[in-house]
Parts: sequence; C-alpha cells; structure tokens
Amino acid sequence: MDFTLSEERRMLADTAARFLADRYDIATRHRAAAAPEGFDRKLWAEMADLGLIGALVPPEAGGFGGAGEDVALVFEHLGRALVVEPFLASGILGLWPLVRAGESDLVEAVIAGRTLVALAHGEPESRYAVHEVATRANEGDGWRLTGRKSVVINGDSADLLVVSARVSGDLDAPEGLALFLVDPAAPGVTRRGYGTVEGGRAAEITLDSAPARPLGEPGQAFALIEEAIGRGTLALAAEAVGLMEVCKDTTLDYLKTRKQFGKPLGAFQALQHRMVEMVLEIEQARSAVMLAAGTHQADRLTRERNVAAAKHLTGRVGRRVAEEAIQLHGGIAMTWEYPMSHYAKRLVMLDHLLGDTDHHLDRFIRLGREGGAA
Amino acid sequence: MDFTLSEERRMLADTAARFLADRYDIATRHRAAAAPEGFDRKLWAEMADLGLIGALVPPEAGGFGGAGEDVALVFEHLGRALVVEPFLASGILGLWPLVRAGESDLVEAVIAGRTLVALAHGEPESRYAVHEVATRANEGDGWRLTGRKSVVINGDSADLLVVSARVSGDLDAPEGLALFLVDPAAPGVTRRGYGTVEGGRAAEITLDSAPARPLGEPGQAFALIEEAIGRGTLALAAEAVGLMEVCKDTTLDYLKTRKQFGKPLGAFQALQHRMVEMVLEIEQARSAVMLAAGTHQADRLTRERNVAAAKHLTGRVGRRVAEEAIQLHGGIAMTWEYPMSHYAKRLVMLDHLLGDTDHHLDRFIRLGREGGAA
Amino acid sequence: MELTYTPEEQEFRTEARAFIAENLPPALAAKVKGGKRLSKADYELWHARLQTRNWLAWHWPVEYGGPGWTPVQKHIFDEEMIAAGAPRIIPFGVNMLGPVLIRFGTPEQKAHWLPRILSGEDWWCQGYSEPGSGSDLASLRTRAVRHGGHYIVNGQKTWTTLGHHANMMFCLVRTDPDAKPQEGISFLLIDMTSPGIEVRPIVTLDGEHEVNEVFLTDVRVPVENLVGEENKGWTCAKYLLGFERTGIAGVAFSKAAFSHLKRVARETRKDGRPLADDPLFAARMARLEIDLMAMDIFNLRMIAAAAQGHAPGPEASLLKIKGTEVRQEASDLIRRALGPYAMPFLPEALDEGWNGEPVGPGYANPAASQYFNLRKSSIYGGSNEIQKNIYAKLALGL
Amino acid sequence: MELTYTPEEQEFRTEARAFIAENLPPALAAKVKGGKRLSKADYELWHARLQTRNWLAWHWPVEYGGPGWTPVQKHIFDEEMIAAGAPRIIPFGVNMLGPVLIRFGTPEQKAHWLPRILSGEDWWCQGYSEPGSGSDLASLRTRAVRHGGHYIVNGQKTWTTLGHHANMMFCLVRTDPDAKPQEGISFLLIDMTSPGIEVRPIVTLDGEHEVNEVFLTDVRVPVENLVGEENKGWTCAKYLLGFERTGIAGVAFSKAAFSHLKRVARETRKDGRPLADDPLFAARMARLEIDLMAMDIFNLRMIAAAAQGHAPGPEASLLKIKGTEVRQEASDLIRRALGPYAMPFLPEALDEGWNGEPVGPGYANPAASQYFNLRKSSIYGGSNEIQKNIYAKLALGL
Repeated sequence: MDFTLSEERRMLADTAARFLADRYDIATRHRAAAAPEGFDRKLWAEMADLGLIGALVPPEAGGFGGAGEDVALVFEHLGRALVVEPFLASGILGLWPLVRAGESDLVEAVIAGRTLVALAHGEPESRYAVHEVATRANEGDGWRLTGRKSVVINGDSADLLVVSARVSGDLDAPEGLALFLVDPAAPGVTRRGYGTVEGGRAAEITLDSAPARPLGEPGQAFALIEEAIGRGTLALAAEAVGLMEVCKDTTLDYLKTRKQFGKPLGAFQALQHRMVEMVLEIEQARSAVMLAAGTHQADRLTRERNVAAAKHLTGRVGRRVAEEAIQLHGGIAMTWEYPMSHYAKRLVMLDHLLGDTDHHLDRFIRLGREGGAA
Repeated sequence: MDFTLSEERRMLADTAARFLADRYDIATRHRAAAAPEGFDRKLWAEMADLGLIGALVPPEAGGFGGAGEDVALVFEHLGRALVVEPFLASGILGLWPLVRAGESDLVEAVIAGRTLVALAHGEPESRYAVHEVATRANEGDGWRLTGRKSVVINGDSADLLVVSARVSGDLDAPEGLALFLVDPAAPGVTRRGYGTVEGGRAAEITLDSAPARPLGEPGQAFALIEEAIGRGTLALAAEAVGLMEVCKDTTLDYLKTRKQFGKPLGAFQALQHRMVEMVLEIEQARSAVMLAAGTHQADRLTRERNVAAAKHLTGRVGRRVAEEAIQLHGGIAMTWEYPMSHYAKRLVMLDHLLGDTDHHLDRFIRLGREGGAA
Repeated sequence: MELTYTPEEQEFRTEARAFIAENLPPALAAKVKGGKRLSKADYELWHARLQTRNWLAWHWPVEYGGPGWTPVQKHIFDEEMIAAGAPRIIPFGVNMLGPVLIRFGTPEQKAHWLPRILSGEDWWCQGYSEPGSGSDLASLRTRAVRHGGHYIVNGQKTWTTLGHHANMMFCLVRTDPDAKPQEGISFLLIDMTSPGIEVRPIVTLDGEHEVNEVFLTDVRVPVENLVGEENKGWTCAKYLLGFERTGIAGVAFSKAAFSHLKRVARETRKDGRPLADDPLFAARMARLEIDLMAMDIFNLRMIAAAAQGHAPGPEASLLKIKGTEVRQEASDLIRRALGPYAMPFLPEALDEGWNGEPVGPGYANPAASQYFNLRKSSIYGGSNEIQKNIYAKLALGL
Repeated sequence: MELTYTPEEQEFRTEARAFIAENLPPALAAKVKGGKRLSKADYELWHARLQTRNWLAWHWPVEYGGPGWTPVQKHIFDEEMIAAGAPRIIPFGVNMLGPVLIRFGTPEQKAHWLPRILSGEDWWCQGYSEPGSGSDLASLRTRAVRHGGHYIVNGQKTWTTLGHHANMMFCLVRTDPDAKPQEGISFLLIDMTSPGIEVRPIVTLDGEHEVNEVFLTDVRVPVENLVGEENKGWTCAKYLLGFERTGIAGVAFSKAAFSHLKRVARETRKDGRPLADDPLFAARMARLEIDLMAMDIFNLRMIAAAAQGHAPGPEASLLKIKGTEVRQEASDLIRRALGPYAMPFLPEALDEGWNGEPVGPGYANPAASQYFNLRKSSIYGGSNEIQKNIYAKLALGL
C-alpha cells in the first residue's frame, strides 16, 4: 500500500503546477473563457507541448501515462487553476475512442494539440443515460447519421466529432450502438455553439444524413462508450477535488483575515466547526477519487462502481463545499470579481456533466447488483 | 385563521397537565413500566376518570372530543410526561373501530377505563403496510380466524382484541379485509407478551381457528383500518412533539448550568447554533402536526397525506433531536438515571410504530399521485 | 384552532386576485415568471397600479395612505401577487424608509417625503452595509461632519441594491467617532445626484448587475435631512430592521418555485419516464414539499399572532433561516431536474423582447443562475448565522 | 500509488486468519456476532490466546514483548479479528498504560507491571473522567496529598469502563491545587482493593452495566506508584491519548456492521420484496457504503503514512469524527431495516446460554440497544466537538 506519487508522476505534477502558477492566473482564465471558442488555442498548444494531454494516454498508444492515477493527477491540477481549455472533450471523451480504435495518426495529432476532438453522445431526451441513443446510423453509400446531439462539450470548436449512433435495437438497448468519426464541416452537420453557465462552451448538433466513418465494429460500441464516459467521470471527480481545495484554502484565509465584532471570523467556534466539517468531507471525497483512480485498470464492475462512488461523493460534497464556502465568506463571494465564486460555480455545475449525484448513486446500486453485491 | 385553543380544549390541556405534573413523575413512570402489564391500572383508571380517553371520542359516540386537535392535544401531553399507559392501543387503535361500528356499550367501557382493547393488525411479513394481511377469516360455525399478529402494542394485557383478517383477495389487496372482535381467552388464541426497548409492552398473537365476531361488513374494512391507523399516526406525531419539547428544555437547562473550560456550555457558539437549529426543527414538526390535526376531519386524501407528512417530519426531526440532545449533554444523557435518556429513546422508537419516516414519505408521494398532485 | 380563512378573508382574496388580473400586464407577468430581467419602468408601473387603490404602502397607517390591512390580508395579497407573477414591491422607500419617517420624522419630513414615495417620484436605496462592516453593521465608518447647515459625508457603502435606479438614499453615517459603536450613528437622507457621489456596479456571480458600491466624497447633505436625533440613528436602523422582517420567510416565493419544480419534473424525462416518477427525485421533492407545508403553517402562526396584536418575536429569525433554506433547496432541485440542460446559458435570453430559440426547454436558461443568485438570501438581511446568534440570545437566553 | 497489499502483507493476513480460526472458540465468536454480553473470562481467554504468540501488545517494542508489527500489519490483524468475531482487546492495560510505562516508568515499574499486563494477572481500568470534568479533562479535582511514603487520595472518578472487573486503576490526580489546571496533575497507579475505594455501577440507557463510578476516600497509594514526575502527569495523559487514537476510525467495526446490514436488508421484506430492493433504502445503504469505502481509504492513507514513519497528525481527529458517524449511521440503518421488530427487547436473550425463541428474526433483539449504546462513541475518547476544536486549532490555525 502506497499513496505517494511515483517519480514520474511527481515530475508531471510539478510541471503542471509550475506552468499553471506562472501562466494561468484568473485574469488569463477569464480572458480565455470569453474568447469565441471559450478557450485559448495558444495556451492549449503550450499545455500540449508540456505533455498534459499525452499524460492521459498510455505509452502503447503514443502517450506516456494513461492510468487512472494520471488522469486524476492532471485533472486535480486543472481544477486548482480552473482551466477552461478542452481537456475533458479532447483529452478524454473524444480521444479515448480513438486510442482504443488504434487511430494512431489522429491520436498523435490530438496529443500534440493540433486536432481538437469532441464526443457527441448525449441527446435531448437521454439525460445522463449511457445507453440511450436515438440517433440512427444507416449504411448505404457509406455510413450516414441522422439525429440530434445536445450539450456537446466544446462541440462548437472541435475539428472532429466522435458521434454515437444506433445501428439496431431499441432506444435504450446497450446493444446496437456504434461510434463514428464525423467531420463537422461535412454536409448535413449543423452546429449551434453557446456558452455554459460556469464559463465553458458547448453545442447542439444536428445530423441530417451526415457522412460518417465507423470506429471499430458498428453495433459493439457500448463498452467503449461506457469506458470513455467512465474515464471522463473520473477526471471530473478529480477536478472537483482540485476545485474544493481552492474553495477551502480561500475560505480559510478569509476567516483568518476578515474581522467582525472585533475579532477574526475564524475565532467564532460555530464557523470553526463548519470549516473542520468541510475539510473532513473534502478528505473523504479525495479518498474516493484515489480509490477510483487506483482501481481504474481493474475489471469493469470494480472500475465503474468506484468511479460512480467518486462522482457521487464529489457531487454531494462539492455542493456542500461550494455553498459553505460562499456562506462563510458572505457577500464578497457572491461577486464576479472574487475568483473563488467561479470555483464554486464550476464545482456545482460539475454535477450536470456526465451524471449527477443521484445518477451515480443509482448506478452504484445497479452495478453492485450486477456484481452480486448489495 | 386561529391557532389558539378553544376554551374546552384549554381546560382539557390544563387538566391533563396538572394531573401529570402532580401524579406522574419519572419514578412513577418507571414503576408503571416495570409492572407486569407494563403500566399502572390504577393510574389508568384515574386518567379515564379525568376524561383523557373520552376526549379522544366524538360526543355522538359517547365522548366529548374526538377531533384531530383533541387527539394531538392529549398525546402531546402524554409525550411530555412519557406516559406508558395504553392510550395508543386502547384510546385510539382498538377503540376507533368500535366507535365507527357503533358498539356503544363497548365504547363506554373503554372510555371508562374498565375494558382494555388493542388492535392486532401487523403481521410478521407486513412491515408497516396497511393493506398486507395474511390472517384468514372463515365463516362456518360462526367466524374463525387463523394467522399470526406481531408486535401488537399492549396486546398482552388487552381484555379484548380487534383483529384484522382477510375474507377474500390476495395478500396485499385492500379489498377483502375485515375486522373482528376476539376474546383473548378464547380457545385458539395464544399470546406471548414481552417488553419493548423503550419501556412499553407488546405481544405476538397466534390465532388458530379462533372464534371471532365481525365488526361491520366483512370485506369492506380497509377504509376503517386506514382511518384507525391514520388516527394513531397523528397521535404518535403529536406525542413526538411533546417528547421533543422535553428533550429541548432539558438540554437548554443543561447548557446553561454545566460548566466546561471555565464557562457554561451554552456560551460556546457552535452549541448555541445547534440548539437554535434544534428549536427551529421542532417548530417545523409542531407545525406539521398542527396541519394534520386541523385537517383530520377533511377528505381522505387530505387527511392521510397530512398525517403522513407529520409522521415523516416528526420522525426525521425526532431522530435529530434525540441524537443532538444526547450529544450536547455528553455522557450523562447516556445513563438510565437521567430522565431525558428515556425521552430520547421513546422519540427514536416512535419511528418503529405505525410506519417510519421512509414509509410515510413513500405514502405521502403515493397519496399525492392518487390525488393528482406531484 | 382553525386553519381556514374567514369568509371576509376569502372575499378579500377574490378581490385581490381580480385587481391583480386587471392591472398586471400579461407581458410583465410572463417576464417575471420566465426569470427575465425587469426594467426600472416595470417596477414603477406596478407600484403605480397598486397605488391607484392605495394598495402600495401596506405597512403605513391609513392616515398616511396605507390600506389598513390586517396581517392576514397582507399575507393574502402577497401570496396572490407572487402567484400571479407580479414584480416584487421594491421595499426601500415604501417598506423601510416610510415606517421610519412616520415614526421618527418631523412633520415637514413626512409632508415632503411620504407622498413622493407613494407617487414614485423618488426611488430610494439603502446605504447601510460597508466593505468593512458585513454582519457587524454597527462597525460602519462612513463619516458625517456638520458644517453649518450641512453634513459633509465621506465614505463608502456597498451591496446597494438597485442603487443605479435611485435618486435618493437613506444612509447610516457616523457622526461621533469617539462614541461606542452603536452610539454616534445618525440616519441621513442623501440626494444621489449630489456632487461627490459615484455609483459603481457590482457584478454578481450570475453575471448580473443588481447591487452597487456607492462612493461618497465630500457630499453635502442639508441638516433638514437628518431623521431623528443626531447620534441616535441606531434606533431608526433597528426599527427599520424590524419592519424588514415582515414576510421574511418568503413562503409565497417558495410555493411558486415548488410549482415550477413540479412542472419541470413532470416534463423532464429520465429512463423514458417523467423525472417526477423517479423514486429518488420524488423523495427529494416530497421532503421539500413537507418542509414547505410545515413552514407555511409556521408562518401563518406568526401572522395569526400578529393579527392578535402580538409583536413579532424572535421566531422571525427562525422563519428567516428556514425560509431561505427551503427556497434555496427548491432552486437546487430545479437545477438538478434539468440535467445537462442546466448548463447552457444565454444571457441575452433574459432580455425583454428576445425571441431566439432556447437551448433545451425554455425555462432551463435562468435556472442555474437563479440557484447561484439565491445564495445571497442566507447572507443578506442579517445572515443566517446572525439570526442564530439573535435567537440564541433573545429567545434561549444563551 | 498502490492500493493493494504487498505479498508479505497478504501472507501475514493468511497467517493471522489461520491463527484466529484456530484459537477463537466458535461459541465465543457467535456471542460477539450475536451481540450477547461477554464475561470477564471471555476477554481473559482471548487475551491469553493472543499472548501465546506475543500478539497481544501490538504497540509495545519487541524487547518488552511486542510483536514488532508495522502499522499495516496491525491494521490487517485488527480487520481479521473483527471480521472473525473476536472480542475486542481491552485497551486499558495493554494499549494505554503499557506505552506510558515503557516511556515514563522506572525500571522497577516496568519490570513489575508490564509482565502482569501480558499475563492477564492485572485487569486495569482508567481513572480519568470526573463528574465535573467531561470534555475539560484538566479541570479534574481528585486530590492526592503526600504523607510520608504514601499519597492519600480523595475524590471521584466516573465513566470507568469495566471498572467492576479491574483490580488496578491508573489515575490522574491533582497534587498541586494552586497550579494552573494542566500543571499540578500526577499519574498514579491505584490498587482497587485498597480500603476506601467503592465502585458503583452506572446503568446506561440501553439498560446495561459497563461503566462505573469510582469513589476514593482516604485511599493510600505508595509513592512507588507515581509514574513520571509529580505534577507532570499531564505529559503522561497526553501521550496516552495519542495512543488511544490508533484505530480510531473503527473502520473494521463499521465494515462488520455494514455486512450485517446487508444481510438484514436482504432478509427483511417490504411490499413483498427484499428491503434491499426498495429504492429509498437502497439509496441509504449506498450512501453509507460509499462513505465507508472513502473512509477505508482515508484510514489507509494514515496507516501508510505511519508506516513511512510519519507521526499521526491531527487527521486522526477527522477520522474519529467520520468513523463514529459512519458506525452510528450503520446501527441506525440496521434498526430501521428491522421495522416493527426493532421494538421487542428481551434482555435475557443477551445472556450466554439463553435458548428461548426470539421475537422476530434472531438478530433483531440487540439492534435498537446497540444503536443507543453507540451514541457514546461520539462522546467518549474526546467528543466529536473536542476533535473539531483540536483540528481547527492544530491543523487550520484557527
């Protein structure tokens, strides 16, 4: 048993931390978020050069990491700096199917930050369900996709879309799913980009007989989609821990410096106890992420169940930390100007990405039953 | 809108409060609970003489109250004094079917405290479900009942049992239920009495072709059973408010007098805030009980839904109050000698009588759907 | 105990509902219900409509132009307004300053300022909070020094709600810096168009501008604008905070939010069924509904006590706490219910007249923003922590 | 990061499991798992069995008779013991006093007392708490006055766990009443058979007798029984409290409780189906299981840090808090799961050898009692409030 970082990972962590501390302050972040694409292509390229995307990919696929621990490490640091660059979309969700399909040229381009890829999977009625896909794929003169994809993260600026579609089966059957590569500039593809409430970008995508190239064997993609989403879920849980750390540190600082009724806020016992409870819950959330990260190479049920536990717990704790951090501050943390308010916003909104606390609690229960637990 | 008590009810409240203050201290209560029947027949007769059972019965049936407000008023006072006498069994659950069936002689005897009656409804597998009854009633040479009834409150000392049984239908059908009067001394009736964890008494009752007299039309009893249980549920929710009041007052006194680190515990802000939260939740619970009491004469859905809300909320708040009251005290409240510990115990164990918080939440949801709400 | 309204009260509800239906423009109600931004003119219109029947200044005695309503009538009207989607009454002039002037003002002050509140000629804002004084209001530092017929005011106020609409501000200032914190404070009426006043917007975390900072540099305020005695402003401030507590639980807002939640949960699908049928979500909704039902009764208990002439006691603090918790929880569940569609945010869609195509259901756009915006409700008007301190001291004797 | 055990550690687990299987009488394990009362002899037997392999005194250096285990090995053995239903090791002699003597005792004290702890010749109890000093331990008042070769001790101790089994008590007494609270305290070893000692049972709210009051009237204690310096007893007390924190989270107990809960929820029916399939109950269980999984890792992080030589830090306070919360929650869910059958209580069914017919499922009888009994876990050993104070001060600098 060992919870320390390996030498390689310590170097990766140092690299990420140093770059973000030097180059990515909150003003830079806000500027990037306000840009038309919702991020800064130049910074993105620099981060790619540093290896922050490559760290998410196993060596055999051209990266130099790719284990659960690597994903967690990178995303915790991204959370700490509130990075808006498209790591989730292009570093995990869109990239992982390419890695697993052996698309080595594409993988290389994505790792290098040259190509931006996004996963178009969710649909207007599917909520967070992994298996609910109404978009149809028909084979004829090549493959053609028809359907609607919604809230596709960074889907507005992606150079390439990885799109899920159904070749057979009922709306909610895990069987009959397929993944395709779609050129967003192709005929039949319409994108409507928009900002998200915490400062990111997403798109509604309509496919009307859009030409597509299959990734792997059409009909067998459920396992791969689940894997990519599970990986993204782990990433978000780790990001949440990074966000929480900043919320906690900022609040603690504030309690020590802000004076009311003649003494620092931190001298009030009721606030002290709430602060301790916050730290305790964060340590619990961090522990759940460590478990999910450390077992990410295990069998499917273990992996997915631990990921569900981590996303559930970071969601539950995250809401509490965000709300307590604001409340313990008072008005100042309600302002746009105060950086922590954006951390709190992102922390709450993570609950809407790849499944909220209830979705993952439910998933945890179902996976437990599949595995004969409970 | 008026939340004050009517003149009659104020007199009833005064009577109850005075008697209990004068005659029912904690030592008396423990003695009564330790008696073979789990209560004191003499005190029971005195309380009957005071009208505390009659207050639970409408005038047209020989009492002088019987509205939801009367039930709530009496049981809140019983809670405040931690009374173990069989008001729930013989004042509500067993009595109400007699009232509704027009059994005026029996009702008179029960109101006078001469006859003790109990409702034998729950079964080993039925948990809190109102409609799940496996005990069978067969007509031949008169009616005969066969089945098992479990955790029948005061069933060990009742002079008369009101027993639910099925004349037709599936195990969980609301149709086909009937209520019967059974003499516990009759052949085929076996009772096994025992104490309950908070100081009451109950019994397992086996019926083996036991002779029985029907109350009302066999097959139509669901509504009546639901009504009796709903009434009992309101009573328990009101009792919970009385128990909580005592837990709160005792804890507040303790915080003011007990010194630690050179000042009263009540000077510590973290404890002050928890005390305020406790009071707030008690006021919420009291409000829910007022709503249920004040609408107890309304249509079935309103009545039962508000009762479910009250039992859910008193259960949720009750657990918190009991646990906080003990925790804020520390060790002393863990002792048998400290009266409040028995209040806390009763408060928690109310969750096991006539449906726990989850049961009533579920019931609240279902009744809402029946009524077209939600 | 009687949980129903008297026939007279029910009749009043009918009358109130009819008046609102007649006077509230449907387009305005749609803006309120759709969570759009309201303009200054929207508020002014609704104030004016109410004033046509003397129904604006609920808390004023009849002789000053109040409607003479009982606490129950106020509660009923409040419920009906919110259910109908009326804009809220901006409280600063009519509910805060008005009662203070009636109680502490000179005959001249009353004659001058009260009619202008009713007519809408003045839009008042509140100059209480300062950057250094949050919950600890009495630590305020804005200085007023008397020079002849004027006070010269210097300092900074913050969290000034809708201060950018206001032409007048009532303001707590320190006139005696050597006195104890709560002494040496005075209550001044300040013309916002005076030289030396600068209003700077504060953008809140939902990206909206509703509150402001107000900088005062050598602002001259005529001594006639002192309300009550010099150095006794804390008395006015406390009196005003008492009035602010009416309707403190915001039950009607929570009820409206809960109805909206029910709609969202019915129309949103999870696993092919309405989200309202999902056991976990249904349980969350039911717990909230039960809390809300209980709070409704708790609130009515206070109103009934007020109707019997009891002054509002420290229970108001409990209602404030529970009221904000319930309302925040409702906004949280609405956000959750929307699933991924809580993410997209088109700020332009909050503008009047926007008729683009929404992303997801039309009501999704403001939901997350409203959740974040409502975090303020447990902070302002005496934070929930301060309410707990107050209750512990006044009601529990701790 | 590596979440699995090394091959050596896994081998140790196999060895531990085999030892326990061989040495723990099945009847005793059944008593523990069935929540029955344990006798003094039960504990003594298990201590003696452990000592046959030098596996009793985990925290003692090898030269004094400890097994020389790593923190991970201790954790593994603890898990295996609890999973197997072994009685807990009574900590007062072996885990509390032992380390204090090893650190502060004279060579004579060590030579005399340590072997007697290992052999079971002495049963120790703890004389710390007093009626007037709960969380504020340093306010203790029991007086010891030196007369020649003896201290004369007068006072009262309380919450003395299993004091009725003990022949010896280690005790904090005040030797200098004029010093500051934490100074002037001494650490004495007191023979419980001395004249002037009276042990009175405290019955707890579950009706059981486990703790006691101990009254000391003119009790003569030889000065050789002073550990450490006079008036420096607080140093020993603090050192001992540090040792008490090992295994503070009680993860293994919570795991055992959770397994039991799963069984109860599978075997109990609601609406004709296993309770474990009820969505609300399944959600309660899942939330608890997730908390438990996270706490397991949190605990292992501490153990791994200890294995690398880091002293246990203030995180132990966090583990204490979460550990008691999780364990209490498990006992709460077991109680809930049982439904009406949580009510019946047959105290005689907790006795060894009782073979009457249970009411409801056999495991129902002790469930509610255990829930109430476990309320103590957030009170003793430094209440959760004290843990929060400690953490706020030491780790957060508040």
